[in-house]
Amino acid sequence: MADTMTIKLVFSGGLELLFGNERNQSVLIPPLVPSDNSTHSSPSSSPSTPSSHNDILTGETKAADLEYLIYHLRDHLLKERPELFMENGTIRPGILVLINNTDWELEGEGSYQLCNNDEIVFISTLHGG
Amino acid sequence: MADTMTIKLVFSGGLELLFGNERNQSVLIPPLVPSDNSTHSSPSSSPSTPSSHNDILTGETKAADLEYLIYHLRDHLLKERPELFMENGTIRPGILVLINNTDWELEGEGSYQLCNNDEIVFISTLHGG
Amino acid sequence: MAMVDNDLPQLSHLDDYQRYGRQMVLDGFGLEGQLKLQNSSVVVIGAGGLGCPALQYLAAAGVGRLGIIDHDTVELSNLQRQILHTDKTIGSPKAVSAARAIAALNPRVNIDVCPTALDSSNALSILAPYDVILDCTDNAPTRYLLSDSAVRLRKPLVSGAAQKFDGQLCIYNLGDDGPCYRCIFPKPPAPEMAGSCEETGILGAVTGIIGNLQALEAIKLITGLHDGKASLLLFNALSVPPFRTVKLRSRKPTCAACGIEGQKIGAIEETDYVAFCGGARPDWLERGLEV
Amino acid sequence: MAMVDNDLPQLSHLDDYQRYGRQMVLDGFGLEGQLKLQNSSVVVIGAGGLGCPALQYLAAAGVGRLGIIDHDTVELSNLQRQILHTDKTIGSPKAVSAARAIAALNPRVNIDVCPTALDSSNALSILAPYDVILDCTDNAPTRYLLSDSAVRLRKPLVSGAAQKFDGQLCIYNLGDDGPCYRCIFPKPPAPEMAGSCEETGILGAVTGIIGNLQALEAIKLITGLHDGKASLLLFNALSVPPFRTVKLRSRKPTCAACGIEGQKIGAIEETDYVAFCGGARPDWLERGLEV
Ligand SMILES: [Zn+2]
Ligand SMILES: [Zn+2]
Repeated sequence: MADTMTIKLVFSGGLELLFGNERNQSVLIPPLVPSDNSTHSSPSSSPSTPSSHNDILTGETKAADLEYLIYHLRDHLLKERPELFMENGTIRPGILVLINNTDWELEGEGSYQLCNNDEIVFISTLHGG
Repeated sequence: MADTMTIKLVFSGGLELLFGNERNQSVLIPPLVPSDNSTHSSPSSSPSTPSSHNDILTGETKAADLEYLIYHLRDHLLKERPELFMENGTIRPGILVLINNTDWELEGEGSYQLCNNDEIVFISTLHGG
Repeated sequence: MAMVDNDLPQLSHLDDYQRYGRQMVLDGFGLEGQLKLQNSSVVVIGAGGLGCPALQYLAAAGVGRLGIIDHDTVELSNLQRQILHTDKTIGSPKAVSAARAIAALNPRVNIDVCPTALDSSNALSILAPYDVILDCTDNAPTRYLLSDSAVRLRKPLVSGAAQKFDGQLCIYNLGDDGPCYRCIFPKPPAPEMAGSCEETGILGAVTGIIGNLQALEAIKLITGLHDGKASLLLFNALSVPPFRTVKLRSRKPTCAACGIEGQKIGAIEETDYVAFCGGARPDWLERGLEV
Repeated sequence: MAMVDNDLPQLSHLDDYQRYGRQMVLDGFGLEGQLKLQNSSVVVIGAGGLGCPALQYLAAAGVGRLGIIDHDTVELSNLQRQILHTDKTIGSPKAVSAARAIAALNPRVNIDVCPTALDSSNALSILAPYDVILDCTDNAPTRYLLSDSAVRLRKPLVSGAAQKFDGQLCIYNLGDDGPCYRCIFPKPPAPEMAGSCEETGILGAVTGIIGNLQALEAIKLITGLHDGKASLLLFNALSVPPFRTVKLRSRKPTCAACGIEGQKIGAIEETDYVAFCGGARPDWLERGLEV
C-alpha cells in the first residue's frame, strides 16, 4: 500500500485566524479515505496523526481527494467557527483554494486527488485598502 | 543511456542583450560531455542541437556539469562579446548564476551536475536607481 | 517653444520628451507608448492607502486624464500610509487633497475630482468615461459594485487589496476571457471575515507596494506591454518568498455578472452593495494612557 | 495635551497613537514596534527613483531620524519616477527637495540633509550615526563603497537597484553571516555592462516597487519582524511570475571586505570607487523634432 501523504497547507488573508494563527502548517493524509468523508477520529487528536487504515477499511473508500482534506481540516485543524470555513459541504464563498499555485477550479475542485507534497493554499479575499 | 537533458535558461539584468535579447531560452545537453568542455560543433549550428554522442565518445568524458553549460552557451547561444560573459574559464565577475533559484555557490558552482529540466538563471547585477 | 508642424503624432508639449525620456527609451515603449499614455484615462476609486501610490505613479508616467473618486476626508490616522495627504490637508476631502498633490507632481495631467460615494445609481455614469478602472477601495460591497460595473462597461478592473501584512493584486474582466471578481467569489464573504469592517491594521509599505503594482499593471495595459493573461499575485510582507503568482480560471459561463445569458446561475442583489457593518477602531489614545 | 507621567516607555506625542494606530494594532508590532521605529535612524543614499518612495514610507511609518545623502539637483527628466520632487523644485538639490516633501508628510521626523557626494574619505563618518543604511544609488562604484562601509560599520545595508523593467532587492551584511555585496560580486562589472553609465531607461513604477520594498525591509529590521536570513528578490515588470526569491550563500571567509583576516583573497582598491564613464543621454528633444 502507498504511504501516508504529507500535504502542505497555507492559510492566508485572515483565514489563519481560524487555524490557531499559523499561516504554514502540514497534515498527513492516508491514500485511501472513507467515501463519506468521515474523518474517524476525535477532534482533539493531533492533526498530524492520520486516521488509521483499520478504521478506514471498515466502510467504502476512495482515493484521498481535496473534498476529504476540507473535512479533515474542519475536524482536526480548525480551532474555531467552522461555519466561516465550510458551507453546504464545501468551502465557504469568499475563500479561494489553490492547488500548487493554481486555482482549484482548473484542477477539478473537490475531486482533485491529493499527491504527496502537494501545497494547498486557502485564502480569504482581502477587502482593505 | 540517459536521454538528452533540457536545460531552461533565463538571462536577466542586461545579460539578455548578449543572447539575442531573449530572456527565456532553453538548450538540449547530452548527459555525457567532453572533459575538456570542448563543445564539438561549429558556432553556427542550432543551439537546440546537442553534440552527437559519437563526437563525444572519441575523448575523455564527464557527466554534464554547469561548467560545460557555460562553454556550450558561449559557443552556441551567445550572439556577441564573449568577454562580457566569460573570463578565465568561468563566469565573468558581476554575473550571478542561480540553479533552480539557489545561488550556484551553494550547489558546487561549475561542478554542479545538470539534471533534466533544471532552470539556470544568469543575472547581471543592476546598478541603476 | 515652437512645435514642428507635420502630420505625424507628437507629444503635446516639447518638454514632454525630456520629462518622459527615461521611459520612452525602453524596448516596446517608445514614443508610441507615451502617446498611448497621453491619450488614455484612468479612474481610481479610493484615494487611500492603495490609491495614493497608484495615482502618484500614474501621474508621473504621464497618463492623460485621471479621475479620483473618494467621499472620505483626510484623518490623522491615514497619514501612516496615505502618502499624498499631509497634516495640512486633515479634514479636506481625500479626492481634493490627492488631486492637489498629483497636480504638483505633474501639472500636465488632467484631473477629475469626484468627492462622491460610489453606489449602484451612479457607478456606470461615473466610470464610463475612462479606459481603465482601479479598485483601491477598502470594503467588499464597493468591490462587487466595481466588478459588476466593469463587466457592464467592458473595461479592465485593476484590483488591489491590502490588510495587515497581506496584499492581493488581480486584473479582473481582462480581455475576452478573464474572470470577473464574481467568477471567483460569487458572493460577498461572511461579515466576520471581511476585515474592512474592523480596524484590522495595515502596514503602510504593503499598501504602497500593491498600489504601485496597480499603477504598473494599468501602464502595461495602456501601452500594450501586458500579456493579456489574468493571474493573481499574493503578497505577504513577512513570508519567504514574499510573492506568489497564481494561475486563475477563465471567465465562467455561469457567472451571475459576466456569464452567458441563459447559463447564469444566481442573481446580483442590491444587498451585495450595502455595507453590513461599522466597527470601532481600537482606542490607541486610551491605550497610550494605560501603558 | 498632558502626558501621563510614569516610568513605562511611551511615544513622544500623544497624537502619535492616532497617527500610527493602524500599524500598532498589527501582530508582533504594537507599541513596542512603534517605539523602536521612533528611536531608530535610517540613512538613505540617493534621493532618486528608489530613494523617494523609500523615504516616503519610512517617514510615514515614523522612523525617528532620516538622513538623506544626494549631491544631485532635480531635473525635469527625473520627475517621471522621483515622486518627491516637482516642477517647482527643478534646480534644487535633491536632498533638500526630498527633505521638504517628507517633512510635510510627517513633521515629527528629524531629517538630516546632506547634499554631498559620498566618497571613500567621508563615507564612514557620514554613515556611522545611523542604524540602517539604504542603498538607493545609481552607480556601481558607490554600491561598492557603501557595501565596504557597511561591513566596516557592522550595519545592515538594504540595497535596491532598478534598470529598464528589472529590479533587485537584497539586504547585505545582515546579522552574523549574511554576505556582503563583494561576497557575491567580488569585482565591479565590465563598464560595458554597467547600465548606469548609459541612459538605459527605467519605468517609474519599477523604482517605486523596489524603493517601497526597501522601506519595508528596513522597517522589518528595526521592529524585529525580519527573519534574519538574507535572500535576493528579483523583479521583472513584464515576466510572469514577476517576482523570484533566491537563496544566497553565507558570508565568505575569503571575501576581501567581510572575510576573516588571513583568509581574505584580493584587496579592495580605491579604483573600485571611481566612476569609469559618463555617457550621454539620448536627445529626445531632438528626436521629438525629427518625428
Ligand atoms: Zn464573472
Ligand atoms: Zn563579503
